[in-house]
Order: sequence, then C-alpha cells, then structure tokens
Amino acid sequence: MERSDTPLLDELEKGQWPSFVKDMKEAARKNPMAKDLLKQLELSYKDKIGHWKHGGIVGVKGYGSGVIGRYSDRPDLFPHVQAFHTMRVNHPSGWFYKTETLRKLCDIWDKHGSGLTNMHGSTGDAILLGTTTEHLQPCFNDLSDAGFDLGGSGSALRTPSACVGPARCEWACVDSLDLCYHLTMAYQDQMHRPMFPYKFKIKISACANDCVAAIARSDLSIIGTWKDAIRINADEVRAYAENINIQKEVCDLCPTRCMEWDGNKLKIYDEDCTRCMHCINVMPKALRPGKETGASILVGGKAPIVKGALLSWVVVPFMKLEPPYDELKDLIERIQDWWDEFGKSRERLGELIQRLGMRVFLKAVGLPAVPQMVKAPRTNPYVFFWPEDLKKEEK
Amino acid sequence: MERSDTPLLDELEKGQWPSFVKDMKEAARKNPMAKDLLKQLELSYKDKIGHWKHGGIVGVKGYGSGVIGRYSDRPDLFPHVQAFHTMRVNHPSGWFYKTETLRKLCDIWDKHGSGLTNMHGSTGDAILLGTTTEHLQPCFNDLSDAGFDLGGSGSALRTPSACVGPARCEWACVDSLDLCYHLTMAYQDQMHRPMFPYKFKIKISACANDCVAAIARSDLSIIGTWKDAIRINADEVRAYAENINIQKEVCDLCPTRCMEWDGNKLKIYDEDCTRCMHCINVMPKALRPGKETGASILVGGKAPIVKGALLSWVVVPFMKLEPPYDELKDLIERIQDWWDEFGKSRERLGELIQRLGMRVFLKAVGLPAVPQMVKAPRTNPYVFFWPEDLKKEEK
Amino acid sequence: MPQIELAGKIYEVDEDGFLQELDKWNEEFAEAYASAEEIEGKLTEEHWRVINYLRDYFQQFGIAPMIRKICKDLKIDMKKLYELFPTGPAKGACKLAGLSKPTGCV
Amino acid sequence: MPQIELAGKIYEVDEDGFLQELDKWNEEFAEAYASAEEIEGKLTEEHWRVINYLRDYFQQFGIAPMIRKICKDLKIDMKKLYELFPTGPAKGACKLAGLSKPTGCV
Amino acid sequence: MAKTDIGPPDYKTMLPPVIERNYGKWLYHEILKPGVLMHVGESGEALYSVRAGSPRLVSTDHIREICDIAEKYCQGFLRFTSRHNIEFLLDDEDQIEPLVAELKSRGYPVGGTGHSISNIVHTQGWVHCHTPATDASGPVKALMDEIYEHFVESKLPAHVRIALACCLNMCGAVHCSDIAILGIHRTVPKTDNSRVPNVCEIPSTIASCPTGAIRGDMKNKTLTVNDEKCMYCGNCYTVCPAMPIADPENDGISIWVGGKVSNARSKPMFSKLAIPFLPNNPPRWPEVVHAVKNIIEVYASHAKKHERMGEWIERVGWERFFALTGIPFTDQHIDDFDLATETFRTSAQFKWR
Amino acid sequence: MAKTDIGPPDYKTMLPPVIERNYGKWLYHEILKPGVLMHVGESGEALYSVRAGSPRLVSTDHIREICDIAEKYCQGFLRFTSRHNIEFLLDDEDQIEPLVAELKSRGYPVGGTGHSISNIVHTQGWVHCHTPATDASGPVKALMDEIYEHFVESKLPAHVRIALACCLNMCGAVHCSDIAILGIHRTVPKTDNSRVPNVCEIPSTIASCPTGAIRGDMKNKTLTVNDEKCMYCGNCYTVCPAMPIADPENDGISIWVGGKVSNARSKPMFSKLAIPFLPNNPPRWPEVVHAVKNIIEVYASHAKKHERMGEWIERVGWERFFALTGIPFTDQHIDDFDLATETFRTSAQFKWR
Ligand code: SRM
Ligand code: SRM
Ligand code: SRM
Ligand code: SRM
Ligand code: SF4
Ligand code: SF4
Ligand code: SF4
Ligand code: SF4
Ligand code: SF4
Ligand code: SF4
Ligand code: SF4
Ligand code: SF4
Repeated sequence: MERSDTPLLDELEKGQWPSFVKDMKEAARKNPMAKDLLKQLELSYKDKIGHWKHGGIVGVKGYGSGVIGRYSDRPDLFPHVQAFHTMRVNHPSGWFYKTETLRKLCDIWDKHGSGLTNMHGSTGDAILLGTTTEHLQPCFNDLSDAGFDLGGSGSALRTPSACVGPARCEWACVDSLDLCYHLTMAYQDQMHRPMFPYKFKIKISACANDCVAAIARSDLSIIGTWKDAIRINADEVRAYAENINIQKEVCDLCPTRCMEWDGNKLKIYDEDCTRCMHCINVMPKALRPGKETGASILVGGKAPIVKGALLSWVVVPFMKLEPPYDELKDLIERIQDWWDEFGKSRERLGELIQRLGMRVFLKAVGLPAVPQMVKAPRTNPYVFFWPEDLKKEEK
Repeated sequence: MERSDTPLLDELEKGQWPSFVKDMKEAARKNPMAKDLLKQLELSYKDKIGHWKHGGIVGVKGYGSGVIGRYSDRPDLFPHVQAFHTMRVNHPSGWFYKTETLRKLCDIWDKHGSGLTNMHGSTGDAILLGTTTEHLQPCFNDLSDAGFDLGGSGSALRTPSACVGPARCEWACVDSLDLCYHLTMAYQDQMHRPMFPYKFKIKISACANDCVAAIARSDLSIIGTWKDAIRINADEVRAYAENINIQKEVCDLCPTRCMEWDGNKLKIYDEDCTRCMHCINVMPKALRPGKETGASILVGGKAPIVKGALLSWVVVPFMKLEPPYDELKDLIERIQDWWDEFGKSRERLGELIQRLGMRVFLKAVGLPAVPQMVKAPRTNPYVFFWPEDLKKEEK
Repeated sequence: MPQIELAGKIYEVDEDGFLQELDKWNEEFAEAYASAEEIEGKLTEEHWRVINYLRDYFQQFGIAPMIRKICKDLKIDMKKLYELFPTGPAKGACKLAGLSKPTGCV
Repeated sequence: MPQIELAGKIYEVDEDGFLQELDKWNEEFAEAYASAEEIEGKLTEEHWRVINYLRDYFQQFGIAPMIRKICKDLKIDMKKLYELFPTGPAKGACKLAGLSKPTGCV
Repeated sequence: MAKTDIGPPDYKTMLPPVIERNYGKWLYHEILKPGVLMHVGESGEALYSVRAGSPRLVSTDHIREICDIAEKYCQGFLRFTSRHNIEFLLDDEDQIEPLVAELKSRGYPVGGTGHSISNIVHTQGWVHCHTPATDASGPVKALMDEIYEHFVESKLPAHVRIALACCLNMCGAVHCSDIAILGIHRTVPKTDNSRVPNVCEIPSTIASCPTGAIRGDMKNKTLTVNDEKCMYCGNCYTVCPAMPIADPENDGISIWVGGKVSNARSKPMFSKLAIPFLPNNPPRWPEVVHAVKNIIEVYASHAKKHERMGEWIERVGWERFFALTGIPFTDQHIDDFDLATETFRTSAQFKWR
Repeated sequence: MAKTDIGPPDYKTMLPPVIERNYGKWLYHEILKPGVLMHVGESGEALYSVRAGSPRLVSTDHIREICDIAEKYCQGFLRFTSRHNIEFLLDDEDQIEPLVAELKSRGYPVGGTGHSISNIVHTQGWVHCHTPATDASGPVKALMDEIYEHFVESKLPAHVRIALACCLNMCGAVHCSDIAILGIHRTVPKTDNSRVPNVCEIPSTIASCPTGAIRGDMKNKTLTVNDEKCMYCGNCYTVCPAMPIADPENDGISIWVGGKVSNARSKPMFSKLAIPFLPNNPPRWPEVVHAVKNIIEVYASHAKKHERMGEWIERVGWERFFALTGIPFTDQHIDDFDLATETFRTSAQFKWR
C-alpha cells in the first residue's frame, strides 16, 4: 500500500460520522486546489497552527461584499491555494432546494473553484470554499446567470435567515420565509455595498422555540408569538394523558405555573402565560398557539467581541407582520439610521445602545418604554430626567 | 392660644406614631440648641431645603474620627446651632443596655449637647445629635470616664454591629455579640484613626436571616450557618401540621425543593439544602440548625456611590468562629492590607475587587477559588492564564 | 512579498495589491493602478476628490473614514461612489489612495 | 466668612479653621496655628517634614495624600503621626499645611 | 486626660440574668401576639420581649422615660433593635400585660413583629445632614401614621421592610428594602469656580462622578460639568463644597420596591425603581404616603403567604406589578448605568400586562 | 455584464407541492422515529422529513449524491436545516423505509430529532480562517464519532446542542449552546512594529482591545501590549496583521456548558465556563472528546426529562455540577470582565458540594 501524504487526516476517515476528509479527498482527486488544501491542512494538523495569511480584500465589480479573501502562507508548498477565496452565495429562505438548482451550483463551482463547499455557513449562506482572484468575476457572472446572488460580508447587512416556519411547522406565528425573502430583496443594496459601522444581522424565528437562534446571533431578532389564548383540543389532551404525566411534564415545567390539570381537563390561565412554547412542544396535537399572531422584535444580539456577547433585547413586544411589512421596515431603517449616525467603527448596534443608553435609543427611534423591555427596572438611583420632565421655574 | 413658631412641624405632632417633633420640642424647652434646631428645621420645611453648610472637620484629641462636624448656614437666625456637631458613641454589642448606663449617657448629653439623640444611627452608634466645638473634648472626657468610647467615622473602620444572636435567638450559629465585641476591641486603632482608602464596615448576623442586613451594608459580612443536617423534632412537625399547610407553606417554598412531607414525616435532603432558614423560620419548635456551626464570610457590600450598590460576595463558604478568632482576624488583616495597598482614595473594597478582578484579590489574600463564590461561572471567554498555568516552551 | 511594476516604478504590495510602504505612494501609483480596479480611462477630478479626502483623513486620524462619513463630507451617495470605484470604496478607493488595507469599515 | 488673626496677620478661614485663600499660607500661619491643634511648643523639624511633604504632594497632585502614603513615604507610623499632630493628620496636619479641607482620606 | 480606645461598654454587663443563664441555649420562640415574643431556653426558662416603636430621634427625657418603664417592669434591662425599635426584656410573664398597657397609655405602639411593617429605617434629612434632597423624620412620621395598623397588627403576607434615605448616599440598607423611599435631586450642581481652587481637590472631584460628567482644569483650577452626562447624584458636592446641588423646586422623592436582605427562600435582592419622582411636599408628603400605601395594598391583596414584596413581583412579573399598581412605566425605569444590559429582557417570555 | 442585486432564488420555487398546498396550514407533527418527522396539515395531508447528518464541509460530488437520492425518493426536493443537516422531503409514506435504508447504506446517519444530539454547528478552523486557535471540522468529526449513538437515537433528557468555534469571534451561536467547544489562545500577540505603520490602523487597533491592553503611539506608529491586561482574545490581530497571536504550543480548547437559545420553559442562557483549557491534540483531540462525553454522561444520568443542560445545572447548582463531573474549579471560572460582579454569589445560599 502506498504511504499516505496525509497520515493525520486519514485518522479522521475512520468512525461512523460522515467524514469531511473523505469529501476533501474526493474533491482532491479531480481538483488541484482541493488537493493543495488537503495537504496544507495536513501540515496544520502537524504544526497545530493555521496556514492562512491575514485578511484579504477581493471582490466582484459593483459589490463591496460577498467574497472572503484568503492567501496561503506557504504558497511555496501549496501553490494552488496561494489565493483561495470564499464566495458567499445567498441561500433560498429556509434552505429549500430543488436538486436542479443545487446541481447548477455544483457545476459552476466545479468550473471555477475547488469543488468544496459548506452547506451552509453559520450565517446561512451557501459557502463556496476556495477560488482564485481571476475566477471571482467569471464565477459571479455564471452564478448570476443561474439566478444566484452573493450574500453579505464586511460592514454590511448580512444574509438574513429564517426558520422553516410555515413551510413545515405548525407553530409558525409569522411567515418567516416570506419575511426573510422580502427583507433580503428590499435591502440588496445594504447587503452588497457595506456602509454601516459594522455588520448587521437579521434572523427570523416564527415562534419562541427560535430554531434559527435569532436571539443569540442577530442584531435584529424577530420572534413569532401570539396575543390571544392557546388553542386547546381537550380530547387530544386526554389522549396524551395516556402516555405522559401531564402534571409533571407539562404543568410543573411551565415557567409561570399557569396551568391546571385535574386529570381530565387542562385549564390555562392565558393572562399569565408567557408563550414559552413548552406545553405546546410536549403536546403538539393537543395545544396550538393562538390565532392573533405576530412577532416580538428584539435588538442587539451578537458574539463576544468586543464588549461581551449579548442576547437580543425586546424593544417591540408585539408587531403584526404582514406584507409589505412597512411598519417593520420603517423601524429597521430608523434603527440603522441612528446606529449609522452614532456608531463607531466596528461597534455593533447592541454595543452602541449599551454605550449611549436604552433611553436614548428609544427616544431616537421613537419607541415607547414598556415593562416588557426589562427583566426588572433599574436598581441604581442614577436616573436621568429629560429637561421636559422638570417643572420649569423662573430663574 | 399662642401662635406657633413652627406651624408646619406642628402638623407632625398629630397622628398615632410617636412624633420626633414632640421630642424636639421637649428638648427645646430646656435647651437653646434644640430650640434653634427646631426653628431651623421649620425653615427647611418652609424652604424645602436643608440649612446646613458643607462638611466640617472637628474632633477630639488623639482621634481622627467619631465626630461629624456641622455648621448652620443661617447662624444669623439660629446662633445656637452655628456649630452643631454629632458625636458617634459606640453602642454595646446587640444594643443591650442597663437603664443606669443609658441614664449616664443622657446626663452627659444634657450637660454638653442638645439633649437630642438618635437611638441609634444606622451604622449602630448611639448618635448624640449636636454640640459645639468647645464641648467636644469635655464631652468626650465625660463619656470616657463613664465607660463609653466613640465609634468610627471617615476613612476608618466603622463601628461593627451584630444581630441579637445567642443572647436571645435560638438560631445563632456563631456568637455574633462576642465576635462583634472582640473585633471592636481588637481594632480600636483602625476605628479611631482613619488610615484606609475609605470607610470599612463589619456586620455580623448569626444566621442567614441576616437581621443586621450585613450583606447589604458591610464591606465584610459575616453570616452564620452550619455544615451538618437540620435537626428535626418529628413530633413538633406533626404538631405544626395541625395549624399550617406544611406542603404549601414549607416544602413548596424551599428554594431547593429538598423537603418531602408525606403528611406524617418530614424528610430533608440536607445535601441539597442551602440553609436559607425558611423552613426553620416557619416551624421554629420543630426544626433547628445543625450542630456543626460557623459562618460564611462575604465581602464587598456597600451603598451605590460611586460604582453602584453591591451586595457582599461569598469568599469563604465556611469558617469555624471561636475565640480568639485568629483565622478571621488574619483574613481581615490580609484583606485590609491589600485594599490599603491598591485602593484609590474613596474606593471601597468591593469597588477595588471590581476594578482589579476577583482572581487578583483571591491570590493576594491567599484564598482558594471554590464554586460557592459564584452564582455561575463566567460567560465571556476573556480568561486570563497565570504564567505558571502555561507550559513553558524553549524559545 | 509580491511586487508590482506601475508606470516604470516597482512597489511592494500585498496579495491584494495594497501598498506595503505607504510612504512610497504617489499620484502615478494611483493613476497606474486605476485600471486594475475596473476604472476606465484616466482618474477624473471626482476620483481625486475622493482619493485626496481619504488620504487627508487617514493622515489626520490614522484610520480610513466610515463610508457614511465619506458620503456626507463629500456630498456624494453610495451609487456614485461605486460608479467612481466599481470595486468599492474599501478595495478600490483605499488601494488607490495608498491607505493601509482597511479592516474596519470603509 | 470667619476671619482669624494669627501672628498679627488676618486670614480668611472656614468654621473649622481651614484657610480659604490657599495662596495666603506661610510658615507663620502654621506656627501660629499649632497650639490650636493641640501641639505644644514650637513646630519641630519633624512637624515640618510632614507639613512640607503635604504641601509638595498637594501642589503636585492637587489632592492630599492617603495616610498610608504619608507613613510610607516619610517612614513614620500612625502613632507617631498622632503624637506630632494630636488632632490627626486630616484635621491638624492639613490645616497647618494650608491644604483645602480634605473630604477624601487623610 | 481622658482614656482613649477603651471601646464600648461590654455587652455582657448589660444582659439580664435570664439571658446570662440561657445565653446560646435558646430552644425556640413564639410570637405571643404582635410585639410580644417569647423565647424558651433548653432550660425551660422563658424570656419575654415586648417591642415598642420609636421615632429614633429621641430626647434624653424620652430615653429616661423608657428607662423608667424598664425599671418598673424589667429590672432595668432593655435593648434596641437593628431597626431602632425598643425591646423591653422580661422574665416574668405576668408583667407583660401591665407593661403593654402602660406602653399603650403612654403612646408607644407595640408591634413590629412577624408579618408586619416594622419601624422605617431612616437617616438625618434636614435635621442634620448637608446633602439631603428631602427630610427623613418627617416623611417617616407621616407614613407611619397612615400605616400604623400594619405595625400593631400582623396581617400582611410577609414582613414588609421600609427604609428611607434622604440622598443617594443611602445611609441604611435602603437599597435592599421591600419599599425604599429615596430623596433625589434632579438638577445639575451649580459649580462656583471662584471657590473651587481653595476648597476642592480637583482630581478627587473628577473621580467622584459615577458617570464621568466632570472635567477639570488643573492649571486654572476649574471644574465643568457636562450637563448631559450628569444624573444629579450629588457625589461631587460631597467632596467639593463649591458644587451645591440642592434645588427646592426640583428635589423630591423616588420610590423603590422589592428588595430584601434575608436569605429566606429567595436570595437577597436590590430594590427596583417603581416611581421616579414625587414632589417634596412638607409637612406630610401626601403624594409619597399615598403612593406607598397603594403599593402596600396591592401587595397585600395579591401576594401569597410568606411571599415578600420582591418575591411576589418576581412571580407575577413586573409587567403585572405596573398594571396592578397603576404606576406608569417610563424610560427612567430602564437602567442606563454600567450593568444596564443585564436588566434588559433577553427572552421572548413576558406578559402582555 | 452580469446582473447584480437579483437576490437569492425565490424559496417559493423550491417548495415541494405538498408544502405549497399546506403552507401555513400545518396542524401537528409527530416524530415517527429518530430522524423521521411527520407533519400533518389541516387538509389531512402529511409531509415526511427524513433528516440525515452532514459534515457540512462537502464536495460537489457529495451534493450531487444527495441530489440523486432526493430525486429518487423525493421528486428532487430537499432542504438543509439551521444546524446543517440534510432533510429529505417526502409526501409518500411508503418511501420512508427505502430512503432510510439507502441513506444508511451510503453512510448517512439518520437522526438528530427530538431529545438527541443534533449536528455540531461549527466554523472554518484551519481549513479556511486566519485566526483559529484550533481546527473546526476535525474535533467535530472526532467527537461525533464518539457520540454517534446520541444522534441516531433519542435517549437524552432533552435536546443537547453542541457547537464549536475556532476562535473568540465565535462564528455561530456557540455562546448559547448546551456544550460549547471554543478554540482559545493563551499567549499575548507578538507585535511586529516594523509592519505596524504600513498595515495597521493604530486607533482601530487600540479600540479593538476589550480590556484596553493596547497603547499606541501615533507619532512613531507603534503599538504596545500590556501583557498583564491581555487575555489573548486575538481581536487586535483581526484588525492588525502585525499582531499575530497563534501559538502552537499554547493554543487549545475550552469547554462551556449550559447555554440555550429557545424560550421553552427557561429563558435563553449563555454557556458558562466548564473547562478553561484542553490541549490541541490532532487528529482526534482525545482530551476534548473525553471531557465532552463525561459531561454528557453525567447530565444524562442526573437530569430530569425535558431538562436542558443549563436547566439541570441551575436546579442542582454549579457546586454540584463541578462535584459530579469531577471538573476542578479554578479562579479562571470566576468572571473578571465588565459585568463580573453580577456573577458573584450575593447570598448565603449555596451547597457544600
Ligand atoms: C464562514 C463563517 C463561519 C462558518 O464556517 O460558518 C464565518 C467566518 C468568519 N467570520 Fe464570522 N463567520 C460566520 C458566521 C458568524 C456568526 C454566526 C451568524 O452569523 O449567525 C457570528 C456570530 C454572530 C455575530 O455576528 O455576532 C460571527 C461572528 C464573527 C465575528 C465576531 C465579531 C462581531 O461581529 O461581534 C468576527 C470578527 C470580525 O467581524 O472582525 C467574524 C469574522 C469572521 C471572518 C471573516 C474572519 C475575520 O476575522 O475576518 C471569518 C472568515 C473565515 C474564512 O476565512 O472563511 N465573525 N460570524 C460564517 C459565515 C458564513 C455565512 O455567511 O453563512
Ligand atoms: C448618621 C448616619 C445616618 C443616620 O441617620 O443613621 C449617616 C450619616 C451620614 N453619612 Fe452615612 N450615615 C450612616 C450610616 C450609613 C450607612 C449604613 C450603615 O453603615 O450600615 C451607609 C450605607 C452602607 C455603606 O457604607 O455602604 C452609609 C453610606 C454613606 C455614604 C455612601 C458612600 C459609600 O459608598 O461609602 C456616604 C458618602 C460618603 O462617605 O462620602 C455617607 C456619608 C454620610 C455623612 C457623613 C454625610 C457626608 O457626605 O459627609 C452623613 C452625616 C450626617 C450628619 O450630618 O449627621 N454615608 N451611611 C449613619 C451613621 C450613624 C452611625 O454611626 O450609626
Ligand atoms: C430584633 C431583631 C434583631 C436585632 O438584633 O435587633 C430581629 C429579631 C428576630 N428576627 Fe429578624 N430581627 C431583626 C431584624 C431583621 C432584619 C433587618 C432589617 O429589617 O433591617 C431582617 C432582614 C430583613 C430583610 O430581609 O429585608 C430580618 C429578617 C428575619 C427573618 C427573615 C424574614 C423573611 O422571611 O425574609 C426572620 C424569620 C421570620 O421572621 O420568619 C427573622 C426572625 C427573627 C426572630 C424570630 C429570630 C428569633 O428567633 O429570635 C426575631 C423576632 C422576629 C420578629 O420581629 O418577628 N428575621 N430581621 C431585629 C428587629 C428589627 C425590628 O425592630 O423590626
Ligand atoms: C429543522 C429545524 C428548523 C430549521 O429551519 O432548520 C427545527 C425544526 C424543529 N424544531 Fe427546532 N429546529 C431546528 C433548530 C432548532 C434550534 C437552533 C439550533 O439548534 O441551533 C433550536 C434552539 C436550540 C436551543 O435552545 O439551544 C430549536 C429549538 C426547538 C425546540 C425547543 C427545545 C427546548 O426544549 O429547549 C423545539 C420544541 C421541541 O423539540 O420540543 C423545537 C421543535 C422543532 C420542531 C418539532 C418544530 C415543528 O413542529 O416542526 C421541528 C422538528 C424538531 C426536531 O428536530 O425534533 N425546536 N430548534 C432546525 C433543525 C436543526 C437540526 O438540524 O438539528
Ligand atoms: S422557530 Fe418555531 S415556528 Fe420556526 S421552525 Fe422552530 S418551532 Fe417551528
Ligand atoms: S406556553 Fe409556556 S408559559 Fe404558556 S402555558 Fe405553556 S408552558 Fe406555560
Ligand atoms: S440573624 Fe439569625 S441568629 Fe441573628 S437574630 Fe436574626 S434570626 Fe437570630
Ligand atoms: S433551610 Fe431552606 S433550603 Fe434548607 S431545607 Fe429549609 S427551606 Fe429548604
Ligand atoms: S442619606 Fe444622604 S442626606 Fe441622608 S444622612 Fe445619609 S448622607 Fe446625609
Ligand atoms: S451630581 Fe453626580 S453625576 Fe452630576 S456631576 Fe456631580 S457627581 Fe457627576
Ligand atoms: S470562529 Fe474565528 S477562527 Fe473560526 S471561522 Fe470564525 S473567525 Fe475564523
Ligand atoms: S489579544 Fe485581545 S486582549 Fe490581548 S492585546 Fe489583543 S485585543 Fe487586547
């Protein structure tokens, strides 16, 4: 047997979970870029260090984003990955594909790039992993001809994403897919031509289960909810009672303890329900969200850099969301304008609010303060008063 | 009827709650300082503003603390309160008094001061409210002769205080009174001669009910607790069951839900108990703290100025506390040394720890990190490594 | 380090073509590089307004300005900016202006 | 504002006797005030070491030093400090040294 | 010369004999009725404590009256509590009723035990301090008159601890009270730069500002406040007399709720802002009294037994608290100091009201 | 020239007919078995989704294989999930078993639904990024091999979401995962001041440091790191290439636990530090795999049904978590960043272990 070039990576072909090394090798068999990538990665495994240079600014004409530049720090050893740029291709909302669409993508990528991809990147794009500077524009042209466009990168709106929502989920309180598509189309300019202080992410989950982790990783998080009562199918509740302990598994785990189960009938005190979804999750046949649906709008979510990670904060407890989504777009634009005006370079929206204060933010974007915005009111007595709050005395 | 000089204050003689105005008038009848105080206060009620000047540094010989200087801003109107200084008299631990002791204090104060007092100040001192600069030293001399001494003020150790503890309370896990007295005596110098960056407060509660609010308002908070099992008197439990709903009032309110009541027997899973005191509070005849008693030591508590209010933080989960309390005193001194070394002017201990980091504090005072110190481990990835944590490589 | 020859002079640049010795920048550099950044023909006065603005700003503050600032200060909009520099302000304009490669926001 | 006459000169002081025009301070002021601060006899060299230290520090930093700093820098202990200035460093020493009334820590 | 550093009187010399005998050996207690505690020792002996309310600001004659009573019924032994009530310590059960009767006849409220409202911990106010934004004793008296029944009876769901501080220094544990009454300023200090050079340490004053609103000029010895960043805490005035902040028209009171200190059931909690501002309206502060009573009443009628104010609010939610009390929610309720983001709602869980 | 700003393909053109017909009108779902979901519409029609695991880093041939399968069983309709699994969308119940069988035979794990461990969300690592402290795909593969059973079966108390990020930028929702695996540096960046003037924006670099450890000299165009204040986040390197931070001997992995995103029962929570450091040990990172497995096992055997990792730990306490897992607690677990004090224990309530 031939001695392998990649003894370390070979170890990762073993085991039951599908192996990325197998895919890399597959691609390497027909593509020299993929081959050099594999070899460079083996070197990284040996050296315990990455072998890419810092940064890279490349792109396609008319766009300031969508491509991540990358250059090997060992072009001597791996000339085919001397330049190895990533193209972020905006995915269809909900990551739904027809195979013919996917095949087109594969063909284009075999023509222009390494033949390796990420399906998908963690923002949601289809990531085409590695091509040369020369291929960028032709590749983009082919993508565009085939109906694809690039997603966001840099200090731009990033590719919005959404949970599967009404396409498959019985709990969708808003049309996450339509909204995602709508916003993506409405904000093409903001996505392709970076002009913000930093990145801006939008994610939409159609209920509080938050299957796209919107609250944790988007500057603007839209989470579906409802205003009226949970719909109860009493017969189905009783059917569940045959198999699960409703008291223990449902009522006792309700965060507000607003349910009563007497062994026959389930009563929900909806005014106390915080629509956490738990009871519905456990008994999907018996319970359904209410009918008066819409979404809560939260802002500020982000990863740790610089000031620490943030989960998004409720700023609009409830908004009806129906096309053309004008109220929402208005709000988004007011928010972005304010951020753009006052944000420092590389300062995310949440950090700006943190720096200037929620009260300043609310006033600027014209949102009224409501208790739903806070876990609890302030504990420190460092309270500002707006000049108009004060009785004006003659001086 | 004579027209009153103090129409506004007179309104506060009405009503069922004992009136401080009555006391002020009582004193005013025989003491001109008290009389001018009353009149100045009336003016404040009219003007809605205080009538004292800023600050005042006065004292007695050999002490840098114990007296709060105060001067009227209207000596023209109220000459007898032109100077009106407060003397802080250190109270006996637990605020226990024999009447003869109290009477001595009254006599001294009638001789030297306004005849008005606070029994007691919120740090715990007996506050003698208002005398002139000339009277300070003679008053101190008389106090000293009668067995009294001054408490702390300024950037000094403040008068330590303690809950009633073993003198009257069945739950005392440490001898709060003895410890308070012991520390007060041991640290006379730190109390009377300010030498810290700022004030330093010690308060001792002999159990987690914290009847002196130690955790909220002392830099060093000592809170009694126990290590073994709650002592249960099963018969008395059953007796309580006649009158209260043990399941609802006791078990369901236990923060760790570590109790089981079957209508006859109460079982406590002591390894899960966090010794919150609730069950004992509700059934004092049936339940008692364990026998292996001691205290948790917490540090950093303070009011809002400057960096926001702090509740004290656990730094020693358990310490046995018996005379001569050497382990504790050692710790206190290590803490104060560190604070004294690194603290800025007017920086409380808690603020210094906040600024330099708990890890730096723990290392400096030689305390091991334990999970009891935190509600939860850190969420941000900004983790420091001590040089000794790192593998040393040949460079 | 890659080198590039423009109008007869040799410059050290990085892989992206960003100048590595900022003090070597001169107007010919910009002019000669323009076509590589998809600018057709010679640099116009409007190009120079942007380039000079960028250089001044960088000299004064040590950073590239935020896009919003460029648009505001020069009273041009994004569309115009991309018309002038089809590869965008960060890549095209900063490169021609001889700024260090932006990692921030341009 | 109260006034005080010391060694023939008139000084504006506050109720506590702290100088209200710091630039009026001079050595006689200190000397003349000493007895009011329970210092017996004339100020000694040791007194002056403390006073001068306080003045220097105040001039340099705009604040009175923390006690620990005084003790460390002058290598004296608290007991000694109170022997020298029986009314304490904040009240006695700073007053004589012509510092503004300490609200901080001395 | 007087002896220094002798320390306070030894508490051991102040204890009644029944305590000396049972010190550290108490077995259990019972609240015989509001204001009357019985502690029983392992020995079987009992100590009776009768708790009486006090205005705290008392004259020497008042203290002598207390002494008279203590001598008559308690062999001269008494104590004060950590909330400034007076406790008469008896070993003779038969003396309880006569003592209580005498106290009542002399106008001493007896109570403050169990699920009641005990004495309001408070501070100096206009009586003695230089930084107050309101008076202390006055509002306390006005309020206690109105909620008197809750001192002498014990009919609330749990203890309600009220405290008042006349400025942001918060002398007392105001910041952890079921209801806190806090004096606040609302206008920026007026800097008198003619006095600054002589009476203020410039670096200390700059450092005193929690929000960094003060700039100083060491050369010219001046201080300037950035009005936009000032939230009127008054700390600069504490260190620099040339920055007075009191303002009769705009000073007043804020109300905070839901704090606690004990570890019983829930952990200690800070009080949170309920009402940002109520006017100073001496002598009886009717707006403050009304607001506090309203909160107490809503709490009393909604909380479960043993549930402290803060525990109740945490259970039902702040949305509900504001809805039930009718207190308007404003942007001032939303924190904007250092740890503000920790208070923002980071979940889709909330109530509509 | 190519058209710009056309946006992504319209998702509506990608939906299988059964979805088109029942869009927004689903009634309920059932998990038929691990990896197989049935969604039933108000119409009575059913959609079946078969979920298969994916390494995410896939070749075009791999995608074509998926397409082949989807065409064979699903009329060419499929989707990817938010955790990068593949979902085959069927309307014919009878096709489920053949599809599952074919997937298995081709080495695709079927599962990831219900109370299982779904795919590990991860990032680029050494494959494509310039700031990684570890690889991404490698540790993920090594770990998934070992916990494979938890993907294909559904036997945990609740969902366990694992994520990996190769540096502190935390691409992905790593910071809110039941278990987060995070690449970390442990040494200070080595500043090359000869390059700084040409390749770095000095003010941006200074501003990039969360702890203010970087001082800059605008005149001489140099940067200096205060080693004491640096906690190796690498953010300065992100903005300034002249500050490389990767260090083969000292880079490695930290483990975080107890985060979640959903609002079900408890509110979303951040993950908290469990293990400050484990070495980079390619190709199979045994220390990391072992540590994560241990945490999963302890959780699996102690948590109650429906209780997420963080909910379980909150219930039993972090003292207990450390005791049960045997993970040592160190001063690194104690926060010392901006909001640190919010994490300190402000109560006397805690367990001994
Ligand atoms: C490709 C991707 C990771 C992946 O393998 O999936 C990725 C890769 C990079 N991210 Fe990211 N981020 C990716 C999703 C995220 C997410 C998750 C999300 O969007 O839902 C986050 C956390 C959420 C957030 O934005 O807060 C994320 C937080 C960051 C940060 C953190 C700074 C911050 O914004 O607070 C940086 C650093 C930066 O911007 O300088 C960063 C930077 C980077 C850079 C551009 C490296 C850099 O410093 O310049 C990485 C390029 C890697 C490469 O060479 O391919 N990436 N990055 C993800 C984008 C793919 C896509 O378009 O679908
Ligand atoms: C008398 C007393 C209030 C009372 O009526 O009971 C009091 C009165 C003053 N306090 Fe206090 N504090 C008193 C207990 C407290 C407490 C409560 C305690 O000790 O348990 C606190 C909160 C706990 C704490 O220390 O954090 C307290 C926190 C403050 C602060 C807040 C600053 C800080 O964080 O330390 C200041 C401002 C200062 O130090 O500059 C302050 C300052 C003051 C000054 C000295 C005013 C000043 O700015 O110089 C007040 C003098 C009033 C006067 O003229 O009589 N006082 N002060 C209390 C002392 C009586 C005694 O000795 O028994
Ligand atoms: C006398 C005093 C101690 C002292 O050294 O002076 C004291 C004495 C007792 N406290 Fe207390 N507490 C005293 C101040 C406190 C404080 C501090 C404060 O109010 O500022 C607290 C913390 C309050 C807080 O959490 O905000 C306090 C929290 C408790 C608790 C816990 C209450 C709770 O459920 O949160 C108990 C247990 C109980 O009453 O069930 C308790 C129980 C007791 C017991 C029953 C202890 C015993 O067995 O003797 C005593 C009689 C209670 C009663 O009044 O019903 N004591 N107690 C203080 C009386 C103050 C007063 O005049 O009203
Ligand atoms: C397909 C997907 C949405 C998508 O657009 O791609 C999805 C689909 C469903 N989710 Fe989800 N969730 C999906 C990612 C998520 C995420 C995001 C993540 O994991 O990054 C979350 C938040 C996780 C967290 O809290 O950290 C998420 C939290 C939930 C929950 C709440 C779980 C909990 O108790 O905390 C439910 C309810 C349940 O399962 O009981 C749920 C339920 C569901 C249901 C049952 C909804 C429905 O009726 O169709 C779907 C099948 C669940 C299953 O796998 O058992 N989904 N779900 C995602 C599948 C990811 C995967 O491949 O594993
Ligand atoms: S977030 Fe809600 S609506 Fe969207 S897929 Fe998940 S469970 Fe369904
Ligand atoms: S959705 Fe959540 S809060 Fe509402 S009833 Fe169900 S379990 Fe309770
Ligand atoms: S703190 Fe505990 S021991 Fe002390 S008096 Fe209160 S209940 Fe008794
Ligand atoms: S002391 Fe508290 S935690 Fe312990 S068993 Fe009793 S109620 Fe539960
Ligand atoms: S709270 Fe403020 S005003 Fe009141 S006594 Fe304390 S320092 Fe003075
Ligand atoms: S009042 Fe407070 S916030 Fe305003 S300037 Fe003074 S210290 Fe700063
Ligand atoms: S987590 Fe860090 S190293 Fe990994 S892809 Fe994101 S930026 Fe690159
Ligand atoms: S690695 Fe992070 S902490 Fe260290 S200097 Fe760079 S930015 Fe600052």
